[in-house]
This record gives sequence, structure tokens and C-alpha cells, in this order.
Amino acid sequence: MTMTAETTSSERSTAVAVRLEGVAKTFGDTGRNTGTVVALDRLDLTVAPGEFVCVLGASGCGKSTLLNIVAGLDEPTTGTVTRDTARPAMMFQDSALMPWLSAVRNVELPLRLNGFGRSARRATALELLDLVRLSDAAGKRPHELSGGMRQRVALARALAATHQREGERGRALLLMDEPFAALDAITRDVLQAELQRIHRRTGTAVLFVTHDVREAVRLGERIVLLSSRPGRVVAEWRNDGHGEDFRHALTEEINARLREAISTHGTP
Amino acid sequence: MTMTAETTSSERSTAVAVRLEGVAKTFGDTGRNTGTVVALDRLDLTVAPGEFVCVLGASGCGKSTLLNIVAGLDEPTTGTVTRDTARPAMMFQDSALMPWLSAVRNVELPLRLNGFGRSARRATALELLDLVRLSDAAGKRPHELSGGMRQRVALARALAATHQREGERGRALLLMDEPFAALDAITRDVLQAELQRIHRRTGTAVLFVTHDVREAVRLGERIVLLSSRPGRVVAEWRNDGHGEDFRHALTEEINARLREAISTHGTP
Amino acid sequence: DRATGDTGGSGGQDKGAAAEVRLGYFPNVTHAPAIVGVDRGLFTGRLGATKLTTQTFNSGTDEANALLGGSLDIGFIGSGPAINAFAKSGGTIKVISGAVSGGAQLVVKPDITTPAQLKGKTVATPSKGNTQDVSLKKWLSQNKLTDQVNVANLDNPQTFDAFRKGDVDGGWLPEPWSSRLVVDAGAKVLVDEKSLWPQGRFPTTVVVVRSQFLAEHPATVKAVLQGTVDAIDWAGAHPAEAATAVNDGIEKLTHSKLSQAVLDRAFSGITLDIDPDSATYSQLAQDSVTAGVVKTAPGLQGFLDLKTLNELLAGQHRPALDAAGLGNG
Amino acid sequence: MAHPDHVADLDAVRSGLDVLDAPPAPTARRPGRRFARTVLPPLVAVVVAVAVWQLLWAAAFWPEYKLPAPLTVWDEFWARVSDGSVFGIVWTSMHRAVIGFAVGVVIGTPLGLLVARLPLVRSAIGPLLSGLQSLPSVAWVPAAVLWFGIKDGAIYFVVLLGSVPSIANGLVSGIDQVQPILLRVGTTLGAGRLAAARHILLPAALPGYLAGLKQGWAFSWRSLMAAELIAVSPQLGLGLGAYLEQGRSFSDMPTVFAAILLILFVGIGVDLLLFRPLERSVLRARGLAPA
Amino acid sequence: MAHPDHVADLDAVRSGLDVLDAPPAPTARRPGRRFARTVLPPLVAVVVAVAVWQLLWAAAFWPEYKLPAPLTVWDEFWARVSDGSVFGIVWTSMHRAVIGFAVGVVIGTPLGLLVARLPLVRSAIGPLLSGLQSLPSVAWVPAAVLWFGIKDGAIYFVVLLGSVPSIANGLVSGIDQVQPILLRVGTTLGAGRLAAARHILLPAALPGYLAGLKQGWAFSWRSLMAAELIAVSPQLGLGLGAYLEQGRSFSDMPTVFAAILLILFVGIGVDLLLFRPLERSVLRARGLAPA
Ligand SMILES: Nc1ncnc2c1ncn2[C@@H]1O[C@H](COP(=O)(O)OP(=O)(O)OP(=O)(O)O)[C@@H](O)[C@H]1O
Ligand SMILES: Nc1ncnc2c1ncn2[C@@H]1O[C@H](COP(=O)(O)OP(=O)(O)OP(=O)(O)O)[C@@H](O)[C@H]1O
Ligand SMILES: [Mg+2]
Ligand SMILES: [Mg+2]
Repeated sequence: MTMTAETTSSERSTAVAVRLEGVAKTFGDTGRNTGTVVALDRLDLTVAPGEFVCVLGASGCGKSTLLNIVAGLDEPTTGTVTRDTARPAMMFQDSALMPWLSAVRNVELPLRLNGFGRSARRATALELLDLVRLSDAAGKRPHELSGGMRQRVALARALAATHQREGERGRALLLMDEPFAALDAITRDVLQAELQRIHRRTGTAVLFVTHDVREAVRLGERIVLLSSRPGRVVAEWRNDGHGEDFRHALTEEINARLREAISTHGTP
Repeated sequence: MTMTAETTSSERSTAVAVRLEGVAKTFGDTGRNTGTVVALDRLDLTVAPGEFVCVLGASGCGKSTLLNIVAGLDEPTTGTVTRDTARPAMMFQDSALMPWLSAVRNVELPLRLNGFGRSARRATALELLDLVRLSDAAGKRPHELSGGMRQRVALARALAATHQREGERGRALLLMDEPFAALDAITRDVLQAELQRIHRRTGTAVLFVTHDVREAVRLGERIVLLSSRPGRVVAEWRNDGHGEDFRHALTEEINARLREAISTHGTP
Repeated sequence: DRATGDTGGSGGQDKGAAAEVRLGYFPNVTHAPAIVGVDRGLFTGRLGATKLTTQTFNSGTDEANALLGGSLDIGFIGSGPAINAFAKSGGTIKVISGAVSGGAQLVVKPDITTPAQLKGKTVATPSKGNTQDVSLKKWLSQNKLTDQVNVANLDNPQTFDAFRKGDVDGGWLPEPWSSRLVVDAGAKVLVDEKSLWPQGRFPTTVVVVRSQFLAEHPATVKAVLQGTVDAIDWAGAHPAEAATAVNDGIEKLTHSKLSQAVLDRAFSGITLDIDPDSATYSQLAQDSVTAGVVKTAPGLQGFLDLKTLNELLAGQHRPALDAAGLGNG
Repeated sequence: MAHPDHVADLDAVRSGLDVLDAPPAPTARRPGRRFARTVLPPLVAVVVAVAVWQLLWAAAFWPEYKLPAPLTVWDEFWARVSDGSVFGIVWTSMHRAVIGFAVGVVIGTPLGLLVARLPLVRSAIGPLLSGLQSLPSVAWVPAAVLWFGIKDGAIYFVVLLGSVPSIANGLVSGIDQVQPILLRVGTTLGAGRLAAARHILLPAALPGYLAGLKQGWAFSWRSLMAAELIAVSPQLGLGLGAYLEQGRSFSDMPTVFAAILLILFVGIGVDLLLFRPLERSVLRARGLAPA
Repeated sequence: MAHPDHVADLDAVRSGLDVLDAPPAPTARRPGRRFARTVLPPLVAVVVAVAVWQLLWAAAFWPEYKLPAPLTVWDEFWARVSDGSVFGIVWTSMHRAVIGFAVGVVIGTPLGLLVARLPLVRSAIGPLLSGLQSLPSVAWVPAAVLWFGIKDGAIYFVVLLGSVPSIANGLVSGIDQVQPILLRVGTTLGAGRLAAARHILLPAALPGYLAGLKQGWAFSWRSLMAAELIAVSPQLGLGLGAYLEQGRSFSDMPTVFAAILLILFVGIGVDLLLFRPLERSVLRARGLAPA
């Protein structure tokens, strides 16, 4: 239940970007007697600064809930969350663009909120839209965009939110909830590469939720598997081998473990 | 521009479930000088009764627009759409559940609208929720569900909409827009199998949009590739071979063609 | 320990003529002296350098509130609201002169010819507890008709409409509405209120002033009173012209005018007179108790201040008026 | 950072508190807490307001007739309560307002639906509705008296002309905010025009519609007050509007204030007992519960 | 099925028409079409209404005093127009309404924001706002006259007590309908409390807020009409409310009807020229454009 955003340089806070200890989250009955749902229970997870961690798990196991807690949007029912980063940037599962702003202004919004000047804002936003291959949709409103385009605008917006003004303390943290789910294989390929490039260049720590095991193996330095009901870390892999074969083997292993984790529960 | 829902038994109408001829769709400027977008252009596509057709294409190429036109929700700017089925059931890209209805009542809604009795409704809805592995979330409101759970409720609802009362004419048509995008690999596996079973059992024609080439190869009897800007059918495959190898080869071929189709355009 | 009012008593000293005097009245025949005085420049003539600002009202209560709130200095106002405002404000205002007396009648459907026929019928008065309401209720009790006649309180125009529609069978109304009912809607007079008062006189419109204004600017008050006297004198000398002048004044203010027949009848029913009929107020106050609209009669000590008026009258060698014991003493 | 054990202890305490806070099932404590949260604050607000009023009065800035003492107003109010006439007054107005409002809803809802969904109707009578909304109720009084007589009919006529446009407009703007995707879903699920209105449009527009109803209630109530001034007669009974007018015509500020307070109480009561719970449950059900 | 060639022909024609219909760029034709779509239908509605009125009158169901002839009303109206006084009348009311409404927005908006976002404030003064909304404007007239005198101040006091609660309530219900996800997005993008209000809450609540503003305008306009009855003086000028009252106080139905028509016209004009375009553009921008 404590949310500490520490910046004092204790021996631990320099070593982690995010630390969750014994985190549990129960969604209470809102009065309609549907009972409570234990989404997360006694979950421990650490993300090192600059680390790229992928989270896998069955649908409804609590991945989005986990990201919300890390972002400080929800309070855990019990347990502690320690974060030694600047305000985390988050990309939500549904793109959640501001419907009254055009694509470029959606991307500008975090820059505006963080006090960037008008021209810097516009330039950065257009750059990011170009990155997600949407330069020529800059002036469109969300309802005029396709599902995948909306997701890409949301990606650009989340990336914009990691931009820090000079003097801002803390290293960036990026939380991404199935960011490429609505994209075709090729666009996804391109954007995975871009994301990796940005991650390497800026040293941003990334907590990345996905359903695509191959994506997790491609991107993640560490891969974490959550069980469902309640969500808890049941397996972890370091992605430190090399070559196509290692990857293939890892993918197979994770897939098998995932199947096992899901089938031990009544409902996947 | 003509939308004909024919039921007279001419020699052609018995042969197709849906026929699109020279269909084009231009989204007009809504007054903010962002220019017009040609989403589809001179698109021809035929779906045979009971056929399972998968549609692939880059993000923003016009797949959702195509489904909307087939469903009769949008009018094509030019071209003709002929449909020889009952009212098509559609599963939208975003789950679009009614926020004021619980999961089970969302699934009941199409049954209610089509005049099923109260108890038949409830029984069918619970059956379908069980099918999508959500029996114990029946009483939850959409905002209490995870992204993947919402998508599964939407799937159950779309399946419910294919249920016809006795005496209803026309065979069912199911339009699905990336129905499994938010699901983990295992759940997706299970639901793909269920969908295939339903398709085989009921002879429902399915037009299925996906970004996952392997999914398309697994499910589709025919696979159609759309180009982008403007969307047009650039390649088609019949998925009539057998064995793991055939599938693998087809997947590779489609992937290559997809990459080519996308890279011939400035923006993917 | 509380102040009785920021303008209470007659504190304050003579500051000479005011720079501006704000005068309120209704665009109505019962306010004829004000309309004539304003229209013919009789006030401005007497006021000299003092600027005259006029405001017209539709409701005596609003005008009384305006006086109490200090946004009006002198007002032509019905005797009912004047009594009320005096009683409620503890002497913030005073009556300094009369203006119009008479002009209220019980008019009814032509088939009603005796009081007894009113049993079970509906009679309208302008509002609960106002002069006509009290008069009707007193008259009803004198005729032993209390509780046998429905008394409805309606705005005068609504009474007119309702009478034409047949929803009410009569009304105890001030001019010009009694005349309108008679002339435009075929009503007949059952009782003329004049017949109930000594010499047929009862105050309809009086002139009131804020006590503080009177104390600070007696000269200005005197000038306005002088204008009032001038208007009444002129109207007395030229009755026909006066009626027309009033009608023109009303039209100027409201874009509407009375028909000639109504105007003539209404004018003949009222008397323009500076005499405030001092003796009637105690009776009026007592009547409202009799009629059961209030429990205790308001004390009216100090309600009248006829000093200025009497000075004026003395200057014209006319007899002084008596405050009937309601003066400042 | 605090010692882990200590943190754990604290957490135990806090989570213990949380259990009290987030009721796992509707417990008996709930009504009490609810009372504390919904009834107490407005009460405190009222007490503060009265205190300020008393202070202003005691400072004697203004003479008594400009600002009556709270106690004088209370006396007048209490006199009405103790002789029982207040119940008659409130009942007269209340039942008229409820009937008028109900009829207004019955007429305004289909009207709003038509205006919202038929572009022709919208451009033809949409502006007229807004125009009617801005017509003061007194404007209709002469016509009402002439057309309906001094009867309840005239009062309802005036009330309806106040409430119907406002309710219809509320529904229109509620419908305008409905996500179009929901209507498209409705179509693919097989909803005809009427079924879509009943099963999708109206429930989807409910939050906006409720807001409109609230404003519509305010309009009908105000129109009623104006209509009750038409006439005070034994047949029509004495309503709140007439009671207010009585105070006004006697220049009797305590009565005017007592009437204002009564009208306020009724307004607050209707809001607390009717609209607030409705709104809460509608918003809650959609995950939009207010902060 | 029709012959394909024939269908193609027809399609060519239709698509040709469509090109005219869906303007690829804002053309000169647009204003004309817009006029046809927004101004014509209400005009037709008015013409139909007048025709019915004339018929009713000609049938002589009712005596002239119950239903004046359209022509008589027109004569009265035209008399006011030709002597120019109508402009003064409308201007007097209009500029007061605009000022009162603007001040109402300036006060009501932060008030609504506070009520919507601070639970304590909401439960303390939320019901009070609704209560105030249902207080008729006339209730405040005696107090306004006593406290502010016969000045514009009294009029604005009455108008503000009408508009502020309604505008605040409109904003509250607009905010209540905002998707909570948007506020969470705002938080992760780095919005503080104020920035979130400015950049997310207010724009997100805009459609509901606009609906509230529309009702708020109606409230201020009606309150103004009530306030203008207090007094007519050279300083205060003759407004629409006073004009209406003049007709009323003479039982002069043509004047009453002319005043009603004038008020209607102003209301319709404000709706057509201000609120409708605002609403359209707000809804359009969000893909919620009305059917
Ligand atoms: N309402 C609209 N107004 C304007 N443009 C639109 C509208 N709807 C879609 N478009 C445009 O049409 C094109 C095709 O959109 P569509 O949604 O069909 O793509 P899609 O193939 O479904 O893409 P995705 O895989 O990302 O969902 C896009 O460029 C989009 O910007
Ligand atoms: N606001 C809420 N109220 C009640 N229950 C909730 C709420 N939010 C989430 N849940 C429940 O918590 C569980 C975990 O949800 P969460 O959204 O974290 O899943 P997820 O892992 O992101 O799934 P997906 O992959 O489908 O997005 C689900 O069972 C869900 O029903
Ligand atoms: Mg999720
Ligand atoms: Mg799509």
C-alpha cells in the first residue's frame, strides 16, 4: 500500500528502476454481488534501470493491472512499489487518444504538459509521427484513423512522454501494453526495430506486455510469465543467448510453459 | 452505389454470399482541408456461400472499411455490393460493448433484438460465454473486464448475432475484424478451433480480417491480400494443400508478398 | 441595540436642493397627477437646477422596495403598499400628500343585481390583503356573505380575461379595470366603493418620500409637491384635456392606450386631490384586521408628514390639511 | 526507506482499515457512512450559510427590512409548520410539479428522439425548441388564462411549455454524444429503428438525458411557481408560488425568505432523493462514478 | 437483377450527383446549401405555424380577444419595427443577457469544476446548486431591489442567480461523463491537477458542457425577462421583458404575441447563430456529428 518514488541514492535505489514486493490487487465488489476478483497476489518483480522486460500471460491474468500499479494509477491492495525513475510514460491497451485533438496534437500533448515550447513541440511530434509512419495523417482526428493507425499515434505519444526537459531528474521508464497488437507483420517489424533502437540509445527502462512470444523473445532482455487467478510471476527467462536457434528454442520453451501455466487453471 | 440484398434465385445469387464489383470508397474532407483519402479503389471480391475468406493487408489499407461496406454500414462511393445472406453479424475491431450492460446481457442483446425468448436468450448467452471461457465473468460490466476479455465478449456477441430464428431466410455471414488480436497464444488457439468448428457445422460464410499470416493460413479457405493507398486485391491464395509443409511454404510466400506489397508504397 | 434603519427617523440635516430627484409612478390613470406633471413639465419647471429622473413600475411592492432600498426618492403609490412599507420599515418613508382618491368598484355580471346573488360565485381582487381585497372582505362580512363567496386573487389583466371567459363573476377592482370590465366586457356596477366612505372619499394614490430625503432636501420635496399641486389644479381646470393628456402619457410609456369610453368613465370615477384623506388610514388599518388578512393593525404613528404641503397651501392661502393624529406630533 | 518489517506492520494496519473502507458486501455500517457522506456536508453548508447570515444581520449593516434576522424567518417558517399549512402548500405545488414533469417527460422524450434522429425535424423545430426554452413562463400566462381558464389546465399548460423543450433538448444533446460505433453495432446486431432507439440510443444517452431531466425539472418547477401566481383561489389551493407572492405583496421579507427556503428545501430534497441516486447508479454502472 | 450496363450508367449518374453532394473542397456553393439546410426548414416550420394560426383564427372558433389575427400581431410588430423601437428593445435585453451570461460562465465554470472534482464540495454545495436552479427568479426580485436598488446591478444579480447554478450543473454532468481512461492518460502524460483540468477535463467534457451552457443561456434569458419587469426608467431602458409586461398589463393580446414572437426570434437566432454552429463543430471534430 505504500508508493515510494525514491530518489535518495541508497544502495538499492540505484540498482532498480522499479521494484514490486508482495504486491496484491483485489477488485472489490462494486455493489452488485459479483464477488471480488484477486487480479494480482504476492507478486514480486524488479526492473533494472535501462532493462527491457517483457511480460507474458493469459488474457485477463492481470498484466494491465500490473502496469497501472507501476504507473501509480492504481494503488496495490497490499505490498510496496518502489520506483526510481522519472514519471513513467505509459501506452495503454486501447489507444485512448484525445478525440478532440488531431494526431499531431495528441502527440504534442505530453510535450505541452511538460512545458516544451511551441516549435520544439511541433518538430518533435512530427518526427515521432514520421517514426511510426504516419506523417501524412498528422492532421487527422482519431475517428478518421484506422485501428492500427490509432495505436501508432498512441505509441508516438507515449514516446513523446519519455522526452524530458533539461534538468529533469530520473531516467525514463516506458510501460507498454500490447503496443503492436493491431499492426500488420511488416509495420510491426519496423516498429519493433525502432523501439529497440530508442531503448538502446536512451537507456529507457521498458516494461512491455505482449501476447506474441516471438515478439517477447525478439525484444525482451528478460521475459516474465504471469500465471492467472491470481496473477503471480511463475517463470522468468534471461534472453542472453545468441543466434536463431537459441531464440527458437526459447520460444518453444516459453510456449510450452505458457500452455502449462494456463491449463493448470480452470479458465485460461 | 447500389446495395442489393437479393434472395431471388438467379443463377448467380445462389453462387455467392457476397460480391463486390468495382467498389471504391473515398473519405471526404470534413472541412479541415486534410484532403480526401481513397481507402478502397476498384476492389473486386467474391465470397462463396459457406466460404471462409481471410483478408490481410497493411495497417490502414482499408480492411475495416471493406467490412463496413459489406455489412451495409457504409455506402461505397462507387461500385456495387451484392449480398445473398441474412443480415451479417459483425465483430468490430474495438470490442464496442454496450457499457451499461453486463457481459451476459451484451451477448443476449442480439438475441433479444431478434426476438428470442427470455430463457432461450439467457441459455444461449451463457453457452457462448462458456465457449469463449468467460462463464465466471458473466455478470461483469465492460469496464471491469480486461482488454482480451472484452474482445471475447464481443466475439460471443457476434456469434449470438448469427443465431437465426426458425423461418429466417438466408444463410449467415460473419464479418470479423481482427477478433483475436488481444488474446494470448493459447486462448487464441482454442478459439480458432472453436470458430472453425462453428464455421464447419453451420456453414456460415466468414470474412475474417487479421494481421497474423499464420492465423490466416490456419483458418482461411481463401486468403486475400489488399494493397494500401488505395486498397485493392493484389493477390489471392487458395488454401487447398495439406500438411505442415504446405502451410509453412504458403506462410512464407504470403509474408514475402505482403512485404513487397507494403514496400511498394511510400508508407506501409 | 439594532438601528431601526439607515434612513430611519428624520435625522440628517438640510443640505439644500438635491442635484437629482428620482420620481416613481405607474403608467396608469390612477397616477394621473404624476403623468400630467411629467408630461407638461410641471415638475421640472418647479425643480429648477435639480434633475428629474422618472421610473415607472408595474407593482406597488416593487416601487415600495425601490423606495426602501434608496433607489427612489419620491413616489406616487397606492395607499396599501404605502401603509405596508411604512409599517415594515419602521418609518423609512412618509406620506406627504394625497394625489388621487376614489375609483374602485365591485363590478359583476349583469344578471347579478343583489349581494345575495353572489353566493357561490367567484369574485376577484388584485391580491390578498390589498385595499380592494380588504374592502371586499369587509363588505362581505357586513353583508353576512363571508365564506359564501369565493374570493380569487388575480392580476387585474387576468381578471379582465377571466371575466370575459366567464371564469369569474365579478371583481372589486381599481380604475381603469372596473371601467374596462364595464365598457369592454359588459359588467355592471354592484357597489361603488365611494358609497362606503364618508363624503365618498378614500385614498387611492398618495405621494410618499423617503424620510431621509425629506430631511436633507426639503426644498426639492417642496418643488415636487408644488408640481403636483400644479398638475392637479390644471387637471381640475381642464378635465377633458387632462384625460387626453394622461392617455397620451400612458401611450408614450407603454405603446398602448385606453379606449375613449374607458378613459372617460375611469376619469369620472376618480378625484384628483392633494388631500390625503388622513382620517381614513386608521380605518383602513383596522379594516384589514376585520377582513382577517392580518392579525394586528400596524401602528401608523408618524405615517403622515404634511408640513411641507401645508406650507405650500399656506402660500396659496388655502386651508391647511390635518394629519388626523398620524403626523410627527 | 523504512524498515521492511515496520512497513509490513503498517500495511497490515492499513489494509485492515481498507477492509473497513471497501465493503466486500453491503454491511449494516453502510447507511451510516452514506449519511455522513451525503447528508452531512450539505447540512454543514447550510449551517455555515445561516451563521454568515446571522453575523451579517447582527452587524446591522442593513436595516431589518432589508435583511431579516434568521430567527424572524425561522419564526415565520415554524408558524407555517406548526399550523400545518406548510404541508398543504408544499403538497399543492409538489403534486402539480410531479404531474407536470411526468407529462413533460412523456411528451419531451419522443419529441427529443425525433429531433435528434431526423435531420429534417431537427432543422425545422430544433431551434424552435431552444427559442421556446428562453420564453419566460409569464409570457404564456395571459394566453393560458384565456384558453384554459383559471383552472389547473392553465397551470399545466404553462408548466409543460417550460419543461417539454428543456427535456427534449436534454435528450437531444445526450443522443448527440452517443458514440456512433454503438449504433453501428446495433445495426449489425439486427436492431431496427425503434429497437435501436429503445435498446441502444436511449440507454447510451442516459447520462446526458438525466442531466437534461434535471434541468427540465428545474424548468418545470420554476414555470410552476410562475403559473401559481396566475391566481390564488380556494379552488386552486395555495402553492409555494402563491405563498411567495403573498410575502412579496405584503413587502414581508420574512415570508419571502421563508418561501425561498421552502423552495430551496424542496429543490435540494428532490435532488438528494431522486436525481443524485439515479445519477450515481447510472454512472457507476458504466464505470463513470464521480470522484 | 438489372442489366449491368444499365446499372453502371445509373451509377455514373449517381456518383456524379454524389460528387456534388460530398464537397471535395469547400466550394462557393456551400453557404447556399448550408442556408438551405439550416435556415429553410425552421422558416418553413414558422410559415406552417402561421398558416395554422391564420386558419384557426379565420374559423373564428374563438373570439378575437382569445386569439388575435396574425395580421394584427404583425401590425403591432411592424409598428415597433418601423418606429425603430424594436431595435432598442432587443438591444437593451440582448446586451444585458450577453453580459449576464458571460459573467455567469466566468463564475459558473470554476464552480462547476470544483463541484465535479472535489467530493466534499460536491456533497456540500451540489444539492444547493440544484435547489437554487429551481428557485424562480421573481423570488429574488424584492431582495435584489432592496439590496442593489433599481440599477443594472439588481438585474444582473437576478440573472446570475439564474445562470450560474445551471451552467455549473451543466459542467458537472459533462465532467461526470468523461471517460476515466482519458484522465489516467493525462496523468501518465504528466498533467498536474490544473493542467489536467485545462487540457483534458474541460475539452473532454465540452459536449456536455455546451449542452449545459445552452440551458444556462435559457435560464439567464428567462431570469432577465423577470428582472426587467422590476421597473422601466430612462437609465434602465425598455427591454423585452418590460415590453411583454406592457402588453400583459393592458390585456393587449397582439402586443403579448408580438413580444412572444420577438423573444422567440431572439432565442432562435441565438441558437442558430451561436450554439448550433458551436455544437456542430465540437461534435464534428470528435466524429459525433449528428445524423
Ligand atoms: N471516418 C473516416 N474519415 C476519414 N478517413 C477514414 C475514416 N475511416 C477510415 N479512414 C481512412 O481510411 C483508411 C483505411 O482505414 P481502415 O480503418 O479501413 O484501415 P484498416 O485496414 O482497417 O487498418 P487497421 O489494420 O489499422 O485497422 C485509413 O487511411 C483511414 O485513415
Ligand atoms: N476495474 C475493475 N473492476 C473489477 N475487476 C477488474 C477491473 N479491472 C480489471 N479487473 C479484473 O482483473 C483481472 C485482470 O485484468 P487485466 O486487465 O489486468 O488483465 P490483462 O492481463 O491485462 O488481460 P488482457 O491480456 O486480456 O488485457 C481480470 O479478471 C479483470 O476482470
Ligand atoms: Mg490488458
Ligand atoms: Mg481496421
